Amino acid sequence: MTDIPQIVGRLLQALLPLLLALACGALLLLLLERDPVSFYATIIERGLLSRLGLQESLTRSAPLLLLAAGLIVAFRAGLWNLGVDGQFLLAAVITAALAPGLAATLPPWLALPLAMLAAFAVAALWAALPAFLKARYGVNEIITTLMMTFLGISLANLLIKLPFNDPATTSPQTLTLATADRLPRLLGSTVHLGLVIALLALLLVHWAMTRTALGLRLRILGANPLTARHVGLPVTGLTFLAFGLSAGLAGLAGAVEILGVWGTVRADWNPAYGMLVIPLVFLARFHGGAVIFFVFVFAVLSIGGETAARRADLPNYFLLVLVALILVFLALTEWLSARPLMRKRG
Amino acid sequence: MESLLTTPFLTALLAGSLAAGLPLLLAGLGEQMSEKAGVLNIGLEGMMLLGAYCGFLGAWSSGSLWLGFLCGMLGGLALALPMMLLCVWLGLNQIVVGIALTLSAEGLTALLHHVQFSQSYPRLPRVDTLPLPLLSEIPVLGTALFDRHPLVYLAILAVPLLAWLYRSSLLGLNLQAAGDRPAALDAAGISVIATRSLAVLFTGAMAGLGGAYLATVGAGLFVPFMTSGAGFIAIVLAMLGRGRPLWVLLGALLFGLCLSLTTALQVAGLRVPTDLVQMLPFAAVMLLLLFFGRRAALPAALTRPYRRGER
Amino acid sequence: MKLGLPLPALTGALTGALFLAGLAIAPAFAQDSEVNHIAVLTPEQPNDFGWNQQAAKAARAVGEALSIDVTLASGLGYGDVRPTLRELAAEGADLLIAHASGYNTTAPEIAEETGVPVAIVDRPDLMQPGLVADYTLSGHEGAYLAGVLATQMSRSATLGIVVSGEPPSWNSQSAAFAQGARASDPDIELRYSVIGPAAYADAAGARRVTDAVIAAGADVIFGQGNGSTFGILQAVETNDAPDGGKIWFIDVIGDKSSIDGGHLLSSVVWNLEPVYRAMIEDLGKGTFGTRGYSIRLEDESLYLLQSEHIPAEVWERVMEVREQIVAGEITVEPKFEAEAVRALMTAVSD
Amino acid sequence: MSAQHQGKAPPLIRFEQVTKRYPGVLANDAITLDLHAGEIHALLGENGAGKSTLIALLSGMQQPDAGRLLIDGQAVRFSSPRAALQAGIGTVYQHSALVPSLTVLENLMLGRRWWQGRRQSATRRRFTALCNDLGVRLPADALLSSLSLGERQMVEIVKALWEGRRLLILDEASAMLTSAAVSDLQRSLTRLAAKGMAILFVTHKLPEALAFGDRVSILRAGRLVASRSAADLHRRGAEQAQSEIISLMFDAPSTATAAPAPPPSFQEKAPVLRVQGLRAACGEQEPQLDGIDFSLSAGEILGVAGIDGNGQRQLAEALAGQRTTLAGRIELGGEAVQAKSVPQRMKRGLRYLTDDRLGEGSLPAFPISLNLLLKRVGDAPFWRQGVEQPREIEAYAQQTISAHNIRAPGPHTPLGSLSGGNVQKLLLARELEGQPRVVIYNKPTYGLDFQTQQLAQEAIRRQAASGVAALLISPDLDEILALSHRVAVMAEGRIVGIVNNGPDARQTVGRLVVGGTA
Repeated sequence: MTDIPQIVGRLLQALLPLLLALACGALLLLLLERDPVSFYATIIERGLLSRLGLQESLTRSAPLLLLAAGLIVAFRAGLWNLGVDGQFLLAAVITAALAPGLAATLPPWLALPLAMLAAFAVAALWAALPAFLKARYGVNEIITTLMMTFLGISLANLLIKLPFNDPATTSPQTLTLATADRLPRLLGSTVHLGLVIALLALLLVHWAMTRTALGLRLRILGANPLTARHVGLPVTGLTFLAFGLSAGLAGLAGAVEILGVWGTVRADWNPAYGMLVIPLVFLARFHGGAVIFFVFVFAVLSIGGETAARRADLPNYFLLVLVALILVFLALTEWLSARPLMRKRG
Repeated sequence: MESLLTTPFLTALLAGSLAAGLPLLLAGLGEQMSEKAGVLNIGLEGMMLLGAYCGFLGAWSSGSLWLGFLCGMLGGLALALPMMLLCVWLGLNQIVVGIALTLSAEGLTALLHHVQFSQSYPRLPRVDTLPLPLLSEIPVLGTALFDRHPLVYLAILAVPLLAWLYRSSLLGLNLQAAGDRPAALDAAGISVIATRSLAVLFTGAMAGLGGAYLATVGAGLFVPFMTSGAGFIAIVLAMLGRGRPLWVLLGALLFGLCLSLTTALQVAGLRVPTDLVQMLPFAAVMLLLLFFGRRAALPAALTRPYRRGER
Repeated sequence: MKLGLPLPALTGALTGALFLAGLAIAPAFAQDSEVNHIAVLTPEQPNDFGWNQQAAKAARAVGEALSIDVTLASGLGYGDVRPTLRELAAEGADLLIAHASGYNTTAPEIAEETGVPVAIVDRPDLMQPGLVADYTLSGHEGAYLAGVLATQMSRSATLGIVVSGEPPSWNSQSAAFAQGARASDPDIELRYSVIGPAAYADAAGARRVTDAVIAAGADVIFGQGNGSTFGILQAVETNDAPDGGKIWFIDVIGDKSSIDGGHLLSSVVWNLEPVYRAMIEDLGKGTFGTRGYSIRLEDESLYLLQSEHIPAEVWERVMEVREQIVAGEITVEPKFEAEAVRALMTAVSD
Repeated sequence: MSAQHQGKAPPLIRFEQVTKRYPGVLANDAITLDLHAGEIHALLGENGAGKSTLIALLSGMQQPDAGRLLIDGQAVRFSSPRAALQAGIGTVYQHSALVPSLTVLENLMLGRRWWQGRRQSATRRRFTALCNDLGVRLPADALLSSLSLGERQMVEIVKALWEGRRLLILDEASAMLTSAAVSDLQRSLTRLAAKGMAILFVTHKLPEALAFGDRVSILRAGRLVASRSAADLHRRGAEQAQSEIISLMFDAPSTATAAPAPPPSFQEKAPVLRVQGLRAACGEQEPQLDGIDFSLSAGEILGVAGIDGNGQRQLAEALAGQRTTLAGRIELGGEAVQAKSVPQRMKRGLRYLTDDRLGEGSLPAFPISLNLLLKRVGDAPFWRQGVEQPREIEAYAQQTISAHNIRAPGPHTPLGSLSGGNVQKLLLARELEGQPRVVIYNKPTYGLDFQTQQLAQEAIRRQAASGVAALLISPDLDEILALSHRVAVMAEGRIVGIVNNGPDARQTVGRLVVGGTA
């Protein structure tokens, strides 16, 4: 099942588009009169090889992995939840609002999980409306989840500015969770426990989707809703469940980011991680392991790239172009590798 | 308050609604065509942004607004071309490519702006309007709506034109078939790929034009990320329009009106949180869907690449 | 594996990496009272003729004057800057200037973690001797003068304030502008509008909102924004005042004279050079973190830009008021809340 | 005007040594075939014999790898469907080539160049004329999705005739039609042939081929194995012609030439399924299922006849639990089940073999093993505590594959790569597994090759003999009469009559079918 040539082939399939994208990026760098070799060397050195950078890359991966886990659930169930950014943000705000109070009254082993649970619940609830509209009227969830994102971002800001505002700060933000009360760090590094939670959640989701009855039911729904109806699956229930789990995991991503890193949410903060994770999850073909790889590559790129751009005296915007190139080339190679299969079927 | 209910202020608000709604209208009309043909264009934001950059560059360097519009359309097309190539011809995932194109446009335009304009911030001179005879004489409404740049009239004219195209032309039939049952179109001897390509290119041109309008007539200058999410709003408007251009127009105007309302309330001294007013249009639509929820019928083959011989 | 990459192998590799990371305990940095290297972090590129550019300009000037190294990390956005802060600390910076209110929760935490002193904005309550200093920048004194100037220049007795958001430093200047204007003419009309909740780059929105404010009678616009400021400028340049005359624009923080199209009346300019210089001196003396820094008319860290469009007698009147503020005859209280700002504007009930 | 071309006039179309390969398959192997104007040419072949490929080559969907296509003696190359249309070749595909969201008239306009305009009135005139030619009546301005399957089929033919004025290809055109509609079709086609058109009638129904065709050609495994003129076949008598053709098609001496004997009359026992006053939720464009009463005893086969699209599908779905019951009762073994879910009804022994095998019955991209267990997801021993047991699943699949003679490389093969016949064998195996009490068969043999048809019918008989009650829905009256004890006739969502099978049944049922639609 996992013979050497196959592994080499897969690795090549993942690395080749990266190399091609980097080559295109190198051309662009040359046009901008920068040295591509030192640029890329800095990315690797800073994002992957330096102790500090590696820790940062791993920390950055945590929320992305949880978002990806949520997207895998929805996408495998055929539900295009494009509203993860709104779910993430709203859950982050709720976490930030609740955590300081919980930490003050409860022991940390209870306070932090409770905050996460609340975040999960709030995000899941936020997705209930698109789930209802999808299940009841068949309203396309791409529209509704996108709209809920716009709404969620505005609502999150309102919450920060009005009920959850920390009166001590001049610019609107929630109360801050003390550093000591945040998620514990791993073995004295700056990486927090959220990474372990995220990895476990992603692997669990992958296992559940591929190896359990529930996962198969969701995949049947995703493959063909008519079949789901025919074989008697509770389509409405599954739709709610998939939306709930997907959004809940996105909410957990928000919670982990707040409890592990930020401790607070400021008004108008929106990292929009979802827009980056969505294509990565597609390109990984909803496979947990491949998602881990892509997310980590992206995290290294964003951590190392910031430094590389600074050292090359380039605006960070250059990294956007690089990420776009990688996505396009990944999509292209995926297409090339899927082509023979298409032909056989046709 | 009475002191505020002046003709110039009301005019400015109405004109502001129109100005805010027009880029959404243009991009939304474009998006609607490719959605009709079965291609979900998530790269709309990027096409608008590149259109804004090219449109401004064209108008600024040539001194002609119309040349700017043309450049904006070309800018949008330049991004629609890879979309067509990757998604229509090769059948790659439309969401992945769309997001990638938006990212690349954001990065590229910001980079170019950094290199070119970040020291000088050039701005365009005042834009000439074309008052429509008689109509522009109507108090308030006249100047607000009928004393605008000619592109405004053209954009609004595009609404019945597209409606006619969809309802009464063969091209409209082809587009609908390409989105609903591409195999049927193919069997009838019309190329699905060509039809969808046309739609995607049209989308690119319209989004580019919308962006160009935003940068030239709207702002009179280019700054990075200046579309700030308008593309995604236009996607939602196009989908809610269910294939009818008039609905896109109404949606775009409603949206513009809400933005103007925010301004009006504030200038009037009312203390309404801006976040709340910004939520209004989406909240209204969600409530509408909830209480009058009907199947928001989207083309059956939306986001599905077409390959001959597959069912 | 039927899809994608071999899962166990990857998981193994990742867990390995995790342990490696765990072993790497963040090294403590030795503290050195001599300042050889400072780093400035700004959210956007330092070419906005405003907030980011002024910080970069001041840091460079200080670096040159005191011959110390200056690292400029710009365009970091409003996301997580911990990686950059940690990296700059590890690279040996003796002072990290986190030049955005968005960084003021993060930076003290990293200071604690690495032992490298940081300077933050807008959070005086977080100051720690030797570690965290605050420089809450408010140009309210200058904005008060701008209000005086605007009132003198307005023919319609209506002033406009257009802002791209409602951060505290914007609010205090909006409020002071209104106070200055009211002090010169109690009957002056004030039109206030926010472009959007986070419309820092929304130039088209800025243009549209400014159009409306002008249509509401304003012929002097006090504008505060980042990229969107250029939209305000554009509106000012392409509209006529109700009386057919020119509309004036009063800018904040930076000096846009080099790109003026004939409408830039003035600007409340912030000069951060004295601020940064004081920080470095305090670090050397060991008094860093014991006091906050601000910009004031008194030491020219804050001043009103004198453009050629200001008639001499008007400028004289403004300078009189400046003297009164410096002398303490007039005190301008900063108001940081959006609510307080709105309360000062011409209300509906009027 | 049959078969008068003894090769003198040049053929309208000639296939000359045409070969087409797909990866791993030689779909058409050096086929040489002539099609003449004024002739109905029946093309027979099992599924996978190469019929679809031959049509794809003729209609411009595919291009040959070797060999030539000649029209009027001139070599041509169709690079696209349009090229074929321009050469006058119109095709009615097995899968609908119409757009459901357009009206009939709009569907007919589809395919014209966009600058040509809609020409509404001219189109309408032409439509009426063609309908007259075919002897049918169709609503021009109705949305296609509101038409019955039979009507849609006629629209397909009208559409094919629109430009294909020289050769009309019908791919399994009669598959969805009732026998009355089939004879209408035959009449229409004869009329067209009389006007000088060439018609290629592709089917795997032998009697139809013999009845329709002026010439019958037989494909097997990509090769043309025989081509006989109808006159030649008739000379030898129907019986012999049939057995000869069957042996050509299957390369085996025919054993199934004789029509099956009518079933033994059925002794009424206590009903295992009772339906009373059933009304079910139906869409706006569907027949409204209402007032359904019938009962079914153990071992009984109740045929459901009627023109396709008169509520048969809705009935099956309502019984299976896929549709909400609005009124009435469904009793299974004395227990009311109308409020029970699909799996609950299934556990009580109610099974439903759908006619939409790939659309809802299975997941082509999933492996065979999971498709076999689609209706038992989560059940032991294949799942324990919700966790998949791959060994159990594989073993079960392996065993089912060999027990039901399903031709497949292995349990992990995606179902989509199987032939239609093997898919149906798999679905039959899935539905009949365990202890079924009542099985609803919806078009169990539709679109299958001869051998699988026989196999499916045999399975239905065997099940009935072992005491399983069956509801047999089929548009093929012959099949119903050959298998059922009683026949219910459906029209417009109601059962208009139930007839005991016997010598007079055909006529009575026929009358009910026609009367019901009037």
